[in-house]
Amino acid sequence: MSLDVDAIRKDFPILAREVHGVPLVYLDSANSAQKPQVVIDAEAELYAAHYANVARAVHTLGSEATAAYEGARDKVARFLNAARREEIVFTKNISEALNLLAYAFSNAATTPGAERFRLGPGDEIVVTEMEHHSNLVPWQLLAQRTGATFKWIPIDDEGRLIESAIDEVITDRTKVVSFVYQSNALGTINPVERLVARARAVGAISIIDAAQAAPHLPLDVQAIGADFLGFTGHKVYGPSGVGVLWGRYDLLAKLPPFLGGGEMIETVDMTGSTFAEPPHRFEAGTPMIAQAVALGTAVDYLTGLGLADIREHEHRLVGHALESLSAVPGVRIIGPTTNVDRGATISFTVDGIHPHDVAQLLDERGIAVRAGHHCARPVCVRYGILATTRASFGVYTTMAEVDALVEGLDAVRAMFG
Amino acid sequence: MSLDVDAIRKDFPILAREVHGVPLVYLDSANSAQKPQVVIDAEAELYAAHYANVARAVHTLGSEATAAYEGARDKVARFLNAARREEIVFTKNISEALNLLAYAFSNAATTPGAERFRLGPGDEIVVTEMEHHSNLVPWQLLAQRTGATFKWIPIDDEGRLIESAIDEVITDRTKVVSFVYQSNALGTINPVERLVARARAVGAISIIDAAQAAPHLPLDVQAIGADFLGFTGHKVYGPSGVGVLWGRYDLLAKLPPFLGGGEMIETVDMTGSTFAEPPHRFEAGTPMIAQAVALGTAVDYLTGLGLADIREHEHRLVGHALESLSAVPGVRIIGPTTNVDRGATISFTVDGIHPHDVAQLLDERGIAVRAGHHCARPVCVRYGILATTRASFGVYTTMAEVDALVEGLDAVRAMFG
Amino acid sequence: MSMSAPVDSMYQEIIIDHYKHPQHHGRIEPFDAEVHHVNPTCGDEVTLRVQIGDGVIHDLGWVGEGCSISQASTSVMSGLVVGKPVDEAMRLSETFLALMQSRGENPLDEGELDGLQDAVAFEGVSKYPARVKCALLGWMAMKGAVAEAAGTARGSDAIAEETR
Amino acid sequence: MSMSAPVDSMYQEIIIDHYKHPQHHGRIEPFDAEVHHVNPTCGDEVTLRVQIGDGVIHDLGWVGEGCSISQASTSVMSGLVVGKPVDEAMRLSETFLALMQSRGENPLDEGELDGLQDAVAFEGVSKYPARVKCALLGWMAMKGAVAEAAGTARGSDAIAEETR
Ligand SMILES: Cc1ncc(COP(=O)(O)O)c(C=O)c1O
Ligand SMILES: Cc1ncc(COP(=O)(O)O)c(C=O)c1O
Repeated sequence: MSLDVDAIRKDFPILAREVHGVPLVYLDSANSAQKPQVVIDAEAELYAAHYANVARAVHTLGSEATAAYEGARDKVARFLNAARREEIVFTKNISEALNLLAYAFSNAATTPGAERFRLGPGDEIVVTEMEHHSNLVPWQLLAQRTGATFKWIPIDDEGRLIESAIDEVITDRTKVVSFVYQSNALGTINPVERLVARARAVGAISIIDAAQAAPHLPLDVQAIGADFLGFTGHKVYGPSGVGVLWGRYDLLAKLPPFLGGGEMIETVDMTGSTFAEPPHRFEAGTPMIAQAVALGTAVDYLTGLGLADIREHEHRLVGHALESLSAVPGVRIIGPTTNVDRGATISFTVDGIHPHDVAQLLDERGIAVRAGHHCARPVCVRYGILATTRASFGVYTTMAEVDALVEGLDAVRAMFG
Repeated sequence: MSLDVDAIRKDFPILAREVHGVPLVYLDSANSAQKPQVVIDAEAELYAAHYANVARAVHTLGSEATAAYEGARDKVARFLNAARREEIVFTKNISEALNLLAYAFSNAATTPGAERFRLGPGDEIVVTEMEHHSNLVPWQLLAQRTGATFKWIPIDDEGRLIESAIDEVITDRTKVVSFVYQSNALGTINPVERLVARARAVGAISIIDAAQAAPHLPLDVQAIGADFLGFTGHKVYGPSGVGVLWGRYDLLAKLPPFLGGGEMIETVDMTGSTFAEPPHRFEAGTPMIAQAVALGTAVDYLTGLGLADIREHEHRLVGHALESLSAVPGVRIIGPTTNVDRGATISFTVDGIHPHDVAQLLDERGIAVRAGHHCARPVCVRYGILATTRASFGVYTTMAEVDALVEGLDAVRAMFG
Repeated sequence: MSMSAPVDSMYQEIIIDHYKHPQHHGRIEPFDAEVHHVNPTCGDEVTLRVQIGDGVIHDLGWVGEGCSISQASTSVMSGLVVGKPVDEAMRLSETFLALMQSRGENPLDEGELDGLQDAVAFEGVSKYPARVKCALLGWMAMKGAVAEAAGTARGSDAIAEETR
Repeated sequence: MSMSAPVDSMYQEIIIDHYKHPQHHGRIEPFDAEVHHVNPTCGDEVTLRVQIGDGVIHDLGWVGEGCSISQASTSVMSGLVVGKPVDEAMRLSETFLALMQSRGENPLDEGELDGLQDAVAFEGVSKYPARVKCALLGWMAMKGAVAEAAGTARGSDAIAEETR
């Protein structure tokens, strides 16, 4: 079965929009995906008929809102094939999820029973050279707080991890390995099993940034075997303002708290407090109620379309795009040029034309792409460039839109010719 | 001018709902307020026509979304009468805002130029005995991380701060004073000027939890003179999933970062990173885009009604409620019994009937109130009770609803009689 | 508004009766095990003792503090299990748990409902997840005490977890 | 789709021309001050030298890297201010800033527009806040260099802040 893209496009009201008098061609889904009407409605309906604060209320609206919120947790647990619903923690985005871990690890220093998560001088934190800043800065700051060493696995000219370096960089001193599943800057899909296996072999905690994987391929956290994994709502066609941290229950149960406040406590005295079990220990304050509910709708929408079919659809788009773009004079693809282990995100440069000019001129033709370092500046540094232009595809992207991009690039080149 | 409550009620779709076959009487606004249609629409319209990620995009949708998001910052700055729009930081709720400060203070230990925020053994953090857990646990955890001493200003039998204790508890060793403007458990409005003046006199940083003040009375951060102040979107008739931290610019400019990630950086290298100016330094990752936009709509809605008129309307409701409730046999009000320096939140116990039973039986009559310790357990401990029932009012609350509550309590007492 | 509760009230007459006149209330002597269970979200608590012999719950006594649901449910549970074989008490406990987790969609067959007797009155509670823990408090304490008395591998700690 | 840009294009002919044939490009000698400004959000940079005497900008030269907007705007700015009194250059800079902050609602009167000459072509940029900083980069560098040369209290550091 393949996707019925025409039908899917009707689910997304914004796709009917015009930009500069021409139809919108939205090729920036890796930055943030558009929202189907069911997701928009899920939030609106909660507010209009079933809204109240969750967990704390015994009244009917409170029970309805709590059932909706906890129901979303069930949906996300199914989406990831988590062993238990309590393994799903709602955050505001994946950046918070990764910071939650980094702060919980440093809080382990003063938390009895959390020895497993303690870091100090001599210990190593390992990432890759292709991380998004959100999976890089939190670990740099953790290294600064604890005195641990910050290391990374380098990438090659094609934008892939140097596999032979994996065993060298991850050593017996490594306590944490955090890496991106699919790179947002390069499109590369990493050898997840190898990285997880190596982390396990040295006794390190493995963490996966699945922000760019979750919208594009089926995820099964039990099969993957990592310790933690996060994704972000707005990239899986869900609302802004909500993300997910999944963690193995036995680890979450020992993990020190991060944010303190309402709902994450067991009991509070002026002289000290004890904390709730997961997931509530990690959900201080009033959560993103309507956003979590709508995220549940979004992941069900994706499951309904079928992640395998989505992957196949996008694989075809990428194949066509790689071929057509390579044929445009002056275009250089930054990242894998073969359609193997790569996702629906293609970065490129155009000789002699700044990425901002490329993106802006494409916008004037209705085509939305991103230009910049894509919050992965070390990747640009690696390839000696300031920025790239990036086109990224989603469930609603058509072959004709890929063609429009290629035509647009011809026009841009003509103007600067 | 007084509020046109009938007209206001039409703005809130959920108020047309029935619960157990009777009209909803929503008296739980202090827990979370209901949403006017304009707020619901603000989110939905952004998604349907102008959505993209903010800050990072050069295309049209990105510009429109950024203008909407930054426009919301302007609206919130006006709502608080902030000196500069850059003083407004969006968070997921006020709990995050308070934790942001507590973590930034401990990060000051390893951040050059942030000496002002450093804490250690011998230094004191002062709160009050009536804090919400979200303004209590973060400071307990900060004390644990830094070795500073955690202290509090006690409350009297009427639920007011013991004013004579202010000068005793806040001393020359006090580095941070964080207190609630209006108590969510007691309804008490604290002597904000005195507390801020005392903090300033000893050179301490003053922080105000205005979660329960923002929906009910005009706030002017320049007049108040504190250093930081936070509030939360869902209590000011805005969406869930968004809150605000306001800080004086000169302090924010020196404050170390909290969450690391996209958009909060100036430049990132594998070997180290530098950070953006406020407010972006404190907004890591993709923000709560649609939620911030709708929060802007919500504060404009409140300003449109007029905070002074809201205060007057609610003052009358509270006067009537205090009088009627005091007349119900067995009802004991926990908190100020006079309608002076108190807000639209009334906690009480009913002799011989557990608060959960009171709340549940009221719910069966359509009346939504809260029962529990209201995330302020030390208040319950102070008064030797396990929990209270709490009724709280908002812009849409009517005198008839207060009467329904009192009638409902008669019925509850009759059942258990 | 009328002064009586709606027909679908969670507060069936039977519940109020048990609350006002709790059965097996008090501290029994002698006893084989005593447990203390707390529901941390609302502070309800119960202290419960059992006396067991030949696989039968000979006696049970409890004291507690909390809402009518937790207190009445403990009273009903006591009346049901005293004098019953431990096996049967455990089966009843499972059945009651299933009823509580049904969110208002009663999943039990007639035989099971008959077995629960007065405890069926708590069906309405299942629609309110926040209150389900109240109704389960006494049952979980009973299970914990029985396990403790039997000195089984599943100690009361493990079972206490379930009442969270 | 046609191959030409829409009529409301940000990329006026004039901008592309200046980008391809930048004015006052290069490092002048002698000079009174040199500044280096970077736009951290997109990496555009410019190094700019001025030579000043009797309150007049006698000469100015620059080199840079970045998008057509930043490079063309620096070129246009150079052509406008070289040979002008510092006062007038500052006034032009204020006028251009106002145009850039107008979000597409041009607030200038005819005299002001005349004064800006080619720089008026950047009006379309004001609709894209993300690009406004590109158009301002060269202007801010010029202000910084002039202040540095004049050795005023407002050092180039303070002015560099504004280009962030
Ligand atoms: C006084 C006070 N402070 C803080 C909070 C925490 O707000 P939030 O849960 O939105 O973070 C609340 C409400 O729950 C409150 O009433
Ligand atoms: C790979 C990757 N990780 C992390 C993030 C951060 O996501 P968010 O901004 O939603 O926290 C992104 C997207 O921006 C991403 O692409």
